[in-house]
Amino acid sequence: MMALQRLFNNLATSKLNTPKLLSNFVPRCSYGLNNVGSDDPDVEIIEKKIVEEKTSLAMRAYLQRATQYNSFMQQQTHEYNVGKRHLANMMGVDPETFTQSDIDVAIDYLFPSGLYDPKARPLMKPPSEVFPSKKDAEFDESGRPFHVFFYTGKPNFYLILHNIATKLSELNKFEDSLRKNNILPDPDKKLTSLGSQWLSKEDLEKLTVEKLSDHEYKNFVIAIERLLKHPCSYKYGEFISDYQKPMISTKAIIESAPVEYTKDGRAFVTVKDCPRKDARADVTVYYPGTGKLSINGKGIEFFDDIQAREQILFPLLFTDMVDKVDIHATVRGGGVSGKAGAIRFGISWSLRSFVDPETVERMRIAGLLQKDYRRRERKKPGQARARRKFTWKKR
Amino acid sequence: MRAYRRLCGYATAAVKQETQYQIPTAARTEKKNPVDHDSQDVSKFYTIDPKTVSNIFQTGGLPKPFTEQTNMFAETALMIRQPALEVINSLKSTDFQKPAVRYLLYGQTGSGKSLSLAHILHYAYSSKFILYHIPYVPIWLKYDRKEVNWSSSKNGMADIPLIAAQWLKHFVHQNGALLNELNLTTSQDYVWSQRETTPQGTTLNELVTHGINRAKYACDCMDILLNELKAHCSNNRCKMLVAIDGFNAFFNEKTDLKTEDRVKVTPQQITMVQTGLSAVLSDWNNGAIIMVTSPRAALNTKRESHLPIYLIGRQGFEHIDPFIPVMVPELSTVEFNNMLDYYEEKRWLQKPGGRKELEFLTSKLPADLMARCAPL
Amino acid sequence: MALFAKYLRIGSTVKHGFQAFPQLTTAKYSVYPPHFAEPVYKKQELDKLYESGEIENYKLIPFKAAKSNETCSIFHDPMVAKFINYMLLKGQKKLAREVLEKTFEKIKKLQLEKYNRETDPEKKASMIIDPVVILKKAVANSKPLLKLTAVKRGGSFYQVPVPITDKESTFYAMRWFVQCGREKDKSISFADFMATELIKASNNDGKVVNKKLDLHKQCEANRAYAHYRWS
Amino acid sequence: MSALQTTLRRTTAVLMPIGYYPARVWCSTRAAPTDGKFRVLDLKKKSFVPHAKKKYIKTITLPPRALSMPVDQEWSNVWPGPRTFHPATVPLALRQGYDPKRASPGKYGNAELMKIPNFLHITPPAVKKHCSALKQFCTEWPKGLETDEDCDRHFPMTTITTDYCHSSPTIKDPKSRIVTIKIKLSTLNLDKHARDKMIRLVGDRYDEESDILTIVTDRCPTRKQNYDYGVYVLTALYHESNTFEEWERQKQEADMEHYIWENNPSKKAYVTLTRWPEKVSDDDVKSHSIDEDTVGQKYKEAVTELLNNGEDTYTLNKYREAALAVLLPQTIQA
Repeated sequence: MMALQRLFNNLATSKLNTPKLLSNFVPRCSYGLNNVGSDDPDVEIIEKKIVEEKTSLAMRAYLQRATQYNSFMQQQTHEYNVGKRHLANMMGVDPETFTQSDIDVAIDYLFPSGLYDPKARPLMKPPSEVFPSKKDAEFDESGRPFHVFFYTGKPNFYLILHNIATKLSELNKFEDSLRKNNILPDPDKKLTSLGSQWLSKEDLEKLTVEKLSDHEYKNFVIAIERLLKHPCSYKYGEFISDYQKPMISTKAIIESAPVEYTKDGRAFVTVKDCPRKDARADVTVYYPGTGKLSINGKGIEFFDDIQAREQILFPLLFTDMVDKVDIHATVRGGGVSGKAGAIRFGISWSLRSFVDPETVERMRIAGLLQKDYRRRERKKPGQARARRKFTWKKR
Repeated sequence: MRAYRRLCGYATAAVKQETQYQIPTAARTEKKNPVDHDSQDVSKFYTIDPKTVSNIFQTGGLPKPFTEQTNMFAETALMIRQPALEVINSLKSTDFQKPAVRYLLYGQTGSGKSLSLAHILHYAYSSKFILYHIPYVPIWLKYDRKEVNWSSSKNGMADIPLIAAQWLKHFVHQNGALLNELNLTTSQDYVWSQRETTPQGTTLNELVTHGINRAKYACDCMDILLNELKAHCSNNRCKMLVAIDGFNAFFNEKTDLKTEDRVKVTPQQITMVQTGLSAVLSDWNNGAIIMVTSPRAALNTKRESHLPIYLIGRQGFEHIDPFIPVMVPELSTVEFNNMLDYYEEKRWLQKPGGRKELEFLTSKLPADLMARCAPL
Repeated sequence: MALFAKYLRIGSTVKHGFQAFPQLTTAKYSVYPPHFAEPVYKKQELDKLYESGEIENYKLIPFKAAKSNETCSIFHDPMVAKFINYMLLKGQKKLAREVLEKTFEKIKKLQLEKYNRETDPEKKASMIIDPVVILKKAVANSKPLLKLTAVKRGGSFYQVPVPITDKESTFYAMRWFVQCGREKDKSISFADFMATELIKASNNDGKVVNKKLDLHKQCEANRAYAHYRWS
Repeated sequence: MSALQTTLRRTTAVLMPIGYYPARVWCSTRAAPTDGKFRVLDLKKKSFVPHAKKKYIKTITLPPRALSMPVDQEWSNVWPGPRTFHPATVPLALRQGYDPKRASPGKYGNAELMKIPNFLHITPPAVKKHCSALKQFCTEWPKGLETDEDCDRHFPMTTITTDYCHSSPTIKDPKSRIVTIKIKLSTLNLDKHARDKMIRLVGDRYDEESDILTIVTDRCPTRKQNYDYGVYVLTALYHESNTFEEWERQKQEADMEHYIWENNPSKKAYVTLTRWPEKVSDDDVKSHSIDEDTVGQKYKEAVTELLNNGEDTYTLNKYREAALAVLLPQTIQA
């Protein structure tokens, strides 16, 4: 936006825009096209003139596109606002206090879709959320790019890499200067990547508004990881954290399920539809108990397979609750190990309510509280099985 | 050496543990004769001396895995359990003038019914009962390239002569000495064919020997033997214990057997089964009848429950009513611990400390426990 | 031989050590995102982590679910589980496990017979009956120190002795056991054959140990090619 | 190429069967083009003559009705009844569908929006309007039917039918013809025989636990017919179960709904046992009474319960106690 404003100012005063290419200044791109079709008539006239006189072909095409896009967005916004008033009227509510969340509720009521994916259901959203943003102009009216890295094709991405590299060399210098004075970089301040992960490829693409290849993304990760591992990396902690996001929170795992009580005062937790492969299990754990187990009305003999029995035992043994709880499970679908795995997950998931937080953490590390999403791999066409290829001989 | 230790750190750890860990010894009782066993001996082991074992069980009666285990441990040790003791106690106090009392042992697969029966058999053997013992009925009815013929004496019935002869051998092995001692004889003439007859007054041993030698008549011989024994018992000349393991197989819907003309045979059509069924009728006294029902003896499709009437059906119930059902439960905690003590004493269980796990995995069924401990 | 192996290892860049943090690139088809770590399902190992304070590193990392053949039972051993997996044919894990358990039973029977025959109390005490220990010992005894790889030099392939990682050598040893079991005479059962073979190997004898020695001999014979690893 | 050669060639060409030799040869004569253009021999007359382009007349359509709607209109007048979604009539900026690269499709030409049901005709103001219009026809709730129990007592039969809500303006779903009739069997006041016969007649339509008989009729095309048929079936069942047919006398032991100890071998076994060692005949068994025999009474009760209620730990234990008292009275005393 800044860049464009500047462009218009320059155009108005008929001066050539000379970006400070020599310095490290590169405008960090702002996303979305704004204010290209200005409302001010004077500006428009001058603009048109100069556009015709001096601007390059690319710039003219760009301006045309931008005006088109803006008017389109304006129209869409207008439609949305009118639609919102209509909807408020339909639902018999005051349109002034009608918010987006009210719209969502109303649409859900008027168009009850049974589609599984919420994304596929009908919606009414402001156009800014619906239409993807577009990149601003990257060059001036004479066709000269603003960005130093314009000719790399992916200026924003390479800017990031460039910044990482400069920071790294600065850190090296800094470290040298420290060592000259016989000071060692503070090991306590050292940054770690614990609890956070790098932005995913999609996130990075969104940030740069550029399409990246896998290879480029890998380069980015290698570069930023090298910066992180530098002993003095704490100097640029903020810069690094711009490209990090927190890891999947373990909070949901550690928070225990709500406890209910039977008539005789025993606590119990029910977990429904515990998944593993094709099996689904409903598990109820009663506490305190005496180690009774019932699976579909049978005891442990429900499973002939010793491995399946061991799986049922695993969480109980791990938490030392073998004879302290009663378990009631119903399981359907799947095979033997699937059934056992589903029950195992149900037991461990409900045991969280009856053990101390440290044990819950231990269970998490032991992999008891993670759903096992692995499924049978499909057979592929042109192959004998999932991975196996047909026998092939060259001659 | 150090390198080796590092390579199998587990081994040294185990060895170290063993030196610290005191290997327990199982609780045993010195009373070798089951007549002396009382409620104080429950959950303790007692050893049967090898000679008695070979006299009673050499030709059947002990489950195969158990026999293998006894061979390895070089002793036959049985745990004294409540159900067997209960039957033995009531046998001791039975009024033998009344008709023979029927007991039915039932319980889950692997809960120790056959070994309880073995204990009772040992008692009966040492109190000089004649044992009319069928080791395991399904063996008779399983397809095993057996010769099945139509019976010559009973119309529409089928004989399995070789199996019957085998059983007669088993009978002689168990009771030969006792029969000689009692000197029981036949009460009437039996005409097998034009040339072969057994005159009145022949000893039962001779009768059985004839059945063994002439396998064709073995099935009839079984029947006659039973009738003779029933009569002798009723006349107070001897005592008899009928013991049938896998009793519910008599009431199965079908067998795997076919006669030579490829006709399928139901259990009710087999003479030996009829003899077995008539053995459990209490139309005689001076004895007792013990039956064992087991889900494993039933057909594959009918093993949902271990309860007796489900297994023998209404017909079976009416055949043996009234009877005393005796439940053989899983091991109690004391029994379970003693059993594991025994295994550890015999070095069969190498890793101590997993008792809770074993209890959960096997639900304290002794046969399951035996199988689970085998690779540990 | 060990010296030779050491010599070869100088040039090797094989790194050992526990990787505490998840790798950047995971297995190609894994359903878990790359930052998921392998679970620590043994209680003793977890206790060790707590003692050393290493556990702090694990607090924020998500963990994969424990597999269906992993438990914290004292009877469970990762090496035995691995051996079962190597024995596996067509995914019949139940059968493979049964066969190995039968093998263990047989080992115990054989060792117990010896144990009962032994009269010297000292020897009796030092006798190993635990089949898992025997398996470990047998595998340790049959682990090769070197392996041969084909390297193309001047148009022809040379069998070049190369140092071997611990994991790989364990795999070699276990694979040899399974191979021997499959090549055996049909009249003996797999379990019986395996039992005798494992006991023999634990005493540094038997087919598998011979296989190892054969490999060593070949490496020794081809030591002239060793430099092909670098040049 | 000399003239001789050309002639030679021509003759050979003539001699060749037509269609075998390339047609090009015939053009290689020395005949010169007349108008300076190179004349091409067009044997198959396939040269393309472009047709005159069809002129499409753009039909003039009115702009969507939604554009001219005032925002404070009465919506229920615009959309009075159930109707498939129409983009020009609904003044909302609706979208449906998902595309990771582009914006989701709008309402025009979007078949997905037409597939899903809509409730545009029953917006909250519309519902209010309907209710106020219907209010004048409502009557008071009848007295004496305040609780569910009262309702059940006065109206023991429940009829269940289902109406289906569609996006289409019809309620003619094939499933709406199905009629379910539920009634508690106890409300029919049947005697012992009739009740047994009824249960045998209806089979699995009777639920023992809740004592409810359920009749589902779906064989007729309309709901009315199905309802009539259901009521007819219920009536027929009632009368049929109240009649006693001659063949019902032939009922045997296996047909009995309950186990009756006196008619069964269990009694014979018991009598034989008590009178041991004398032999008993069938008449003896019949005439034997156990009225004063507490052991026998208990035994009878246990056997009946065991066979009627099915075996479980409780009934088996009871039977065991009774059997012990019969077979081993001395141990019980001990």
